[in-house]
Amino acid sequence: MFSIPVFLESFQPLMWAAQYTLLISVLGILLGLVIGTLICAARLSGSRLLRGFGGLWVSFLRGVPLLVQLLVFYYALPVIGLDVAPTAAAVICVGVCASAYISEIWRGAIAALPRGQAEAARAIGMSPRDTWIRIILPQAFSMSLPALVNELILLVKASSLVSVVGILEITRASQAQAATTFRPLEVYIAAACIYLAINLCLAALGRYLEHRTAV
Amino acid sequence: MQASSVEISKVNKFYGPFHALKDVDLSIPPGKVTCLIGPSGSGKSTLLRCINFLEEYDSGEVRIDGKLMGYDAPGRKMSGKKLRQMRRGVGMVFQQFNLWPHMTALQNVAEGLIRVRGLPKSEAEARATDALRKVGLADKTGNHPARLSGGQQQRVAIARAIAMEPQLMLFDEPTSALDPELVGEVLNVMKTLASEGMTMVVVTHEMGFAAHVADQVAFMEKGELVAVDSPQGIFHAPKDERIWNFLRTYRERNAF
Amino acid sequence: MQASSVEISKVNKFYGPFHALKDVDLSIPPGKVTCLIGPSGSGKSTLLRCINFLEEYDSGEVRIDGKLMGYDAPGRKMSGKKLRQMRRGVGMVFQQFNLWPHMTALQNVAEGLIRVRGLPKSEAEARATDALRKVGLADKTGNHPARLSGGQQQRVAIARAIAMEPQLMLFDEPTSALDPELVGEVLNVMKTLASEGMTMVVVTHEMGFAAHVADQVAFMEKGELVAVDSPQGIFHAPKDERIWNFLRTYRERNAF
Amino acid sequence: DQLADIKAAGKIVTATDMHYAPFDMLVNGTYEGMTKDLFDEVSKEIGVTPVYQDIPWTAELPGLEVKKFDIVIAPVTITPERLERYTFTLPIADATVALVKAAGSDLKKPEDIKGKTVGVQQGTAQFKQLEAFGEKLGGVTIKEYGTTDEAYADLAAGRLDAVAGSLPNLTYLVKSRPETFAMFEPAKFGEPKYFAWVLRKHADSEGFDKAINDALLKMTDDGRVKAIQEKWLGTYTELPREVPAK
Amino acid sequence: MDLVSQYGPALLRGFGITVICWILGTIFGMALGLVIALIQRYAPRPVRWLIQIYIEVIRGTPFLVQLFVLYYGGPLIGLRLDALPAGLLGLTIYGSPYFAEIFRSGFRAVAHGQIEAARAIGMTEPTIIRRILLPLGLVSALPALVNFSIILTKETVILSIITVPELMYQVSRMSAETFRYVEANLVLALFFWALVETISRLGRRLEARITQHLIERT
Ligand SMILES: Nc1ncnc2c1ncn2[C@@H]1O[C@H](COP(=O)(O)OP(=O)(O)OP(=O)(O)O)[C@@H](O)[C@H]1O
Ligand SMILES: Nc1ncnc2c1ncn2[C@@H]1O[C@H](COP(=O)(O)OP(=O)(O)OP(=O)(O)O)[C@@H](O)[C@H]1O
Ligand SMILES: [Mg+2]
Ligand SMILES: [Mg+2]
Repeated sequence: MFSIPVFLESFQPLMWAAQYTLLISVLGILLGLVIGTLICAARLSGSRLLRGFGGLWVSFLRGVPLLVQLLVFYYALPVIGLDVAPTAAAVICVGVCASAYISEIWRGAIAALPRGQAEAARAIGMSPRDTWIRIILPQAFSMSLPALVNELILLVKASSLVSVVGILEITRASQAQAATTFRPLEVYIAAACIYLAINLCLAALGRYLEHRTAV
Repeated sequence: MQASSVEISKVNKFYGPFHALKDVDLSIPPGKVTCLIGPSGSGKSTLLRCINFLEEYDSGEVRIDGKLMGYDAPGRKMSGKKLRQMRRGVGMVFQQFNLWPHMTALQNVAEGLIRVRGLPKSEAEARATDALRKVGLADKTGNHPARLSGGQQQRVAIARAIAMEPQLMLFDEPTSALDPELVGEVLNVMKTLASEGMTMVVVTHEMGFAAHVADQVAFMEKGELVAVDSPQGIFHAPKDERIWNFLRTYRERNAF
Repeated sequence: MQASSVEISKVNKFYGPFHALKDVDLSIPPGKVTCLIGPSGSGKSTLLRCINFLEEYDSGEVRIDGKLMGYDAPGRKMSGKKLRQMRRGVGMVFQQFNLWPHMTALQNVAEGLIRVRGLPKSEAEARATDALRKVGLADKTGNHPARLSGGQQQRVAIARAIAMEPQLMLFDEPTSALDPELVGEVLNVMKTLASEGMTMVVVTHEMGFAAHVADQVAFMEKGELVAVDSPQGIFHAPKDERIWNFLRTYRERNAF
Repeated sequence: DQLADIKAAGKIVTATDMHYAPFDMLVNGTYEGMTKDLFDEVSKEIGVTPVYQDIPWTAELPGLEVKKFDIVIAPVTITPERLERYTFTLPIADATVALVKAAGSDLKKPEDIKGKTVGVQQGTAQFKQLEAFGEKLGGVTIKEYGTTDEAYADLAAGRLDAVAGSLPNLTYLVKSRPETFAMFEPAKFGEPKYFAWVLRKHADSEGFDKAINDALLKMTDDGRVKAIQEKWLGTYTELPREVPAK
Repeated sequence: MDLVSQYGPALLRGFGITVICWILGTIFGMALGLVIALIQRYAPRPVRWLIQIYIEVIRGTPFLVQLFVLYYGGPLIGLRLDALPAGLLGLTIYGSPYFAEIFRSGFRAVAHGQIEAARAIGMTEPTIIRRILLPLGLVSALPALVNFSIILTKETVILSIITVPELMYQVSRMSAETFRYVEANLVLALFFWALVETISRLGRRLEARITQHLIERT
């Protein structure tokens, strides 16, 4: 039967692991947004080379599971002499992987923007950088917020995979806890509660921004 | 401010198989107002958009102050940086306004001043407020475009362009959504700009406007530039029957 | 076709704190053309949109053929089904056209005939082609809106509305993007419709148009309906100084 | 040479999957268990300090091969196939397959699983033993799980009649949740199997391997192994003094 | 080579099951997601709140836990499902809030005027959804939909914890028996890459069709 005390006791060790989940997620989100934006810009740019690179980036990073990316990055790169600290490896892999998805979300939203929007900026001689930052992205951001929040929430959960490089985050901690108490149901539900708490914050932030940017 | 001149020669433009501009030749003198009239779909907007290279023309040349627009040499497009440099001297008011919906009226106008002209924010906003006041929108500076009426949106678009103080201004039906009173006011603003030495190209369906303000009027039809003449010439002694037909209905209707 | 009449009484509309319509009273007789003129931002579009309930008015009544529009009783909105039923008799041409960008000109016009009138596709397309021909667009039926000029888009919007053969038609500046020649043609189309017994409410800035076509002209300013009169009365013997000022500039400018 | 490097660095970098009670457990964020007690002593014998890392099982062997760690101290059952690829230390615990059932179940001895459904962890030595046992009995349905946790959960959920696993794990399980689970009588069946630690199979590692084995033997002789086993398993099983060949 | 003959058939079978789970999970999840997005758009406020709670709870918690609770916790309250139905049900439920939010995202990008034009001629809401809202909304939503479909392929590996014999299940079995972790991960990566590449191709084809009316952007 479901045991409430076990459920409640599970929180303490999990909370301790939650800080790593948070750390990796927040840094990963920031990195993913930045790289994702750049990749999207590359995919929509006039240069064939950049477009090709962007296409490959997305295709590769969406095609190969994050777990494999992590394993390769952390366990195979040392063979060629590139040794990275676990936290750095985790943030880089999570962020880079998210960038592929984020860039696609941007791309969709930008496709739906009326053409005149960028034209008006170009007509006054605004630089491509400013056009992106001031005109295109704010509108794409507002339109794609629900999908973007989706992606960020997925990223928080995907951060559980970084345990393969030895980082004790929530999922890992819950598995350990489940294996010592032999009560996985209680422990997993406790872990789910912590994820839910983090993700509710993200969702609330998304809702807030949706209201702020609604036109 | 040094007004620009524009030389358009043998410009052709195709949309797929559709021939939208046919060997267009037009010389736009500096500091003057040139009005572009003609039936719907005759290529007026397309020509205007070729001048600031929003539309790439397929052959021929557009020269602003002698400099070839858009190409370094025939067939080789110029770098983005050079293009931007040239566009800074050219303002445009779009037929569909193209206001930025996520910015207020004030921000729409100030944006270019800050990002392109590099003015500090406070000064840019002061200038923007000024431009909006000129078009009668002092009380709507804080509204987003979605909360403005059609005519108000059009005036923001006009303010956005004139605030940049370009040497050459392209207007695509700048008064289509304005009531007569405002048309008068906007006209005055434009007249002042012209007298200060701004070159203007105005696509318009308001013949009265063209007759009063233009230094020269160009008539287009089916992608061809049929005639360029003084307003006097076009409106009172049109050399081409097509112009005559075009004007007749207008004359009939607008008398009341 | 049975023309509709519209009774507007004491209609008020607020956008947040902004009072956009102030106690507007207006009676629109069946089978007649009523023109709505007035400065930009005076509430013309808002009033038009209240008639087909795209904008919910805050107080007062709009009755079409005696039936209250939008509400079952004051404060209680009618069901979607009833609202749709009433809107089927009302056509509208929007100031911003609002064409559907993923459909060709033909599909834009045929869509309503198929989905709302329930016509078979072939018949709907025949009728749509017909409507597009009437506005001079026979050769552009396959173009998507992005590949049409401003005036062509506006004509598609007009064709889309008239193809539905509503008893009441609301036009929001239907000729703003049209050249004089076309304005004449569209006018003729509208005259024919009027003579066939369609009630029309037309927001316009073309005074000549209003003078020639309207049976009655209403003048709005700052959300108020200042005067309703015959065109003769409004244009030649305006009772209010505001109307006089409004018209003066127009008269000056349009003579050439 | 690995041993020299370790001594120079003063530490042994280990990897283990810290959810394998009673060997490796994370209790409120701190590592404890039978492996830890044993390896603490081994390190002391070698004269260095151990560094414990929690690494999911999937990443342990790849990591060992690229020298991210010196040794995998997760208990791994010795099998002939695995011996071909890795070096195993001396056994550290009994890994003979055993059976557990739901507390209220009326099954008694291992042979009772005939015609029943039994869960087991995928790809383990215990799975092979169960498979062989099942064939001998005839008509045992075997369901494989990614980890033993899920098998236990399904036993509790009633989809399984029994779960096979290594004796120490099952003993600990029943000790922790006696109201839900119970051992078969006798619990063990099949051939004796042993848990050991894993090193790279390389000439470099031979000295290190020997140092560990020496330490283990010394600890067996002076009773430390017995004490640790009794602490965690409740009983003492004598272990082979040589690495078994299968 | 030995490995191929020994595990090849099982791996292929696993891959087949993965693909089937993905296809069904995506179709059902997308359909449920669309329904949710539409309810959110049209339903009265209390219903919207309930839907919002559903979205946040399902979206905010790991699939692993949901599946664990459904499969291993279900019997505690008398819900006893087999592995495959439980897996499909789990995938559908898990995917639905994500799909719903992506659709909502797409709807945000549809200009209000275009909906108004349809309302003004008395089009029914279902027709508006089908003819205006969806085609226009898909322009911006499609890449995100493809994104999430791809993410779902990877979530299918979690089905292995409830013993659905999909690819991950077979791979981990192979690696546990042989200790060939590198090869196992390679196989996993290859199969997934093939599946994902197929999905992206399909997505791009669809995108080209949906956006054909748009003129090239920026
Ligand atoms: N959503 C809104 N929020 C706030 N104010 C609004 C909103 N929509 C319109 N307004 C204001 O209401 C007033 C009336 O707008 P309306 O569009 O009816 O004007 P109009 O008479 O049609 O003008 P025009 O001739 O320029 O189209 C304007 O001053 C406008 O700024
Ligand atoms: N992207 C395009 N693809 C195909 N044809 C196009 C495209 N853009 C414009 N056209 C066609 O080119 C012609 C010229 O269009 P343009 O917009 O220049 O007309 P215009 O003179 O400005 O008309 P209006 O007064 O109606 O705005 C039109 O017949 C139009 O259908
Ligand atoms: Mg035009
Ligand atoms: Mg209006």
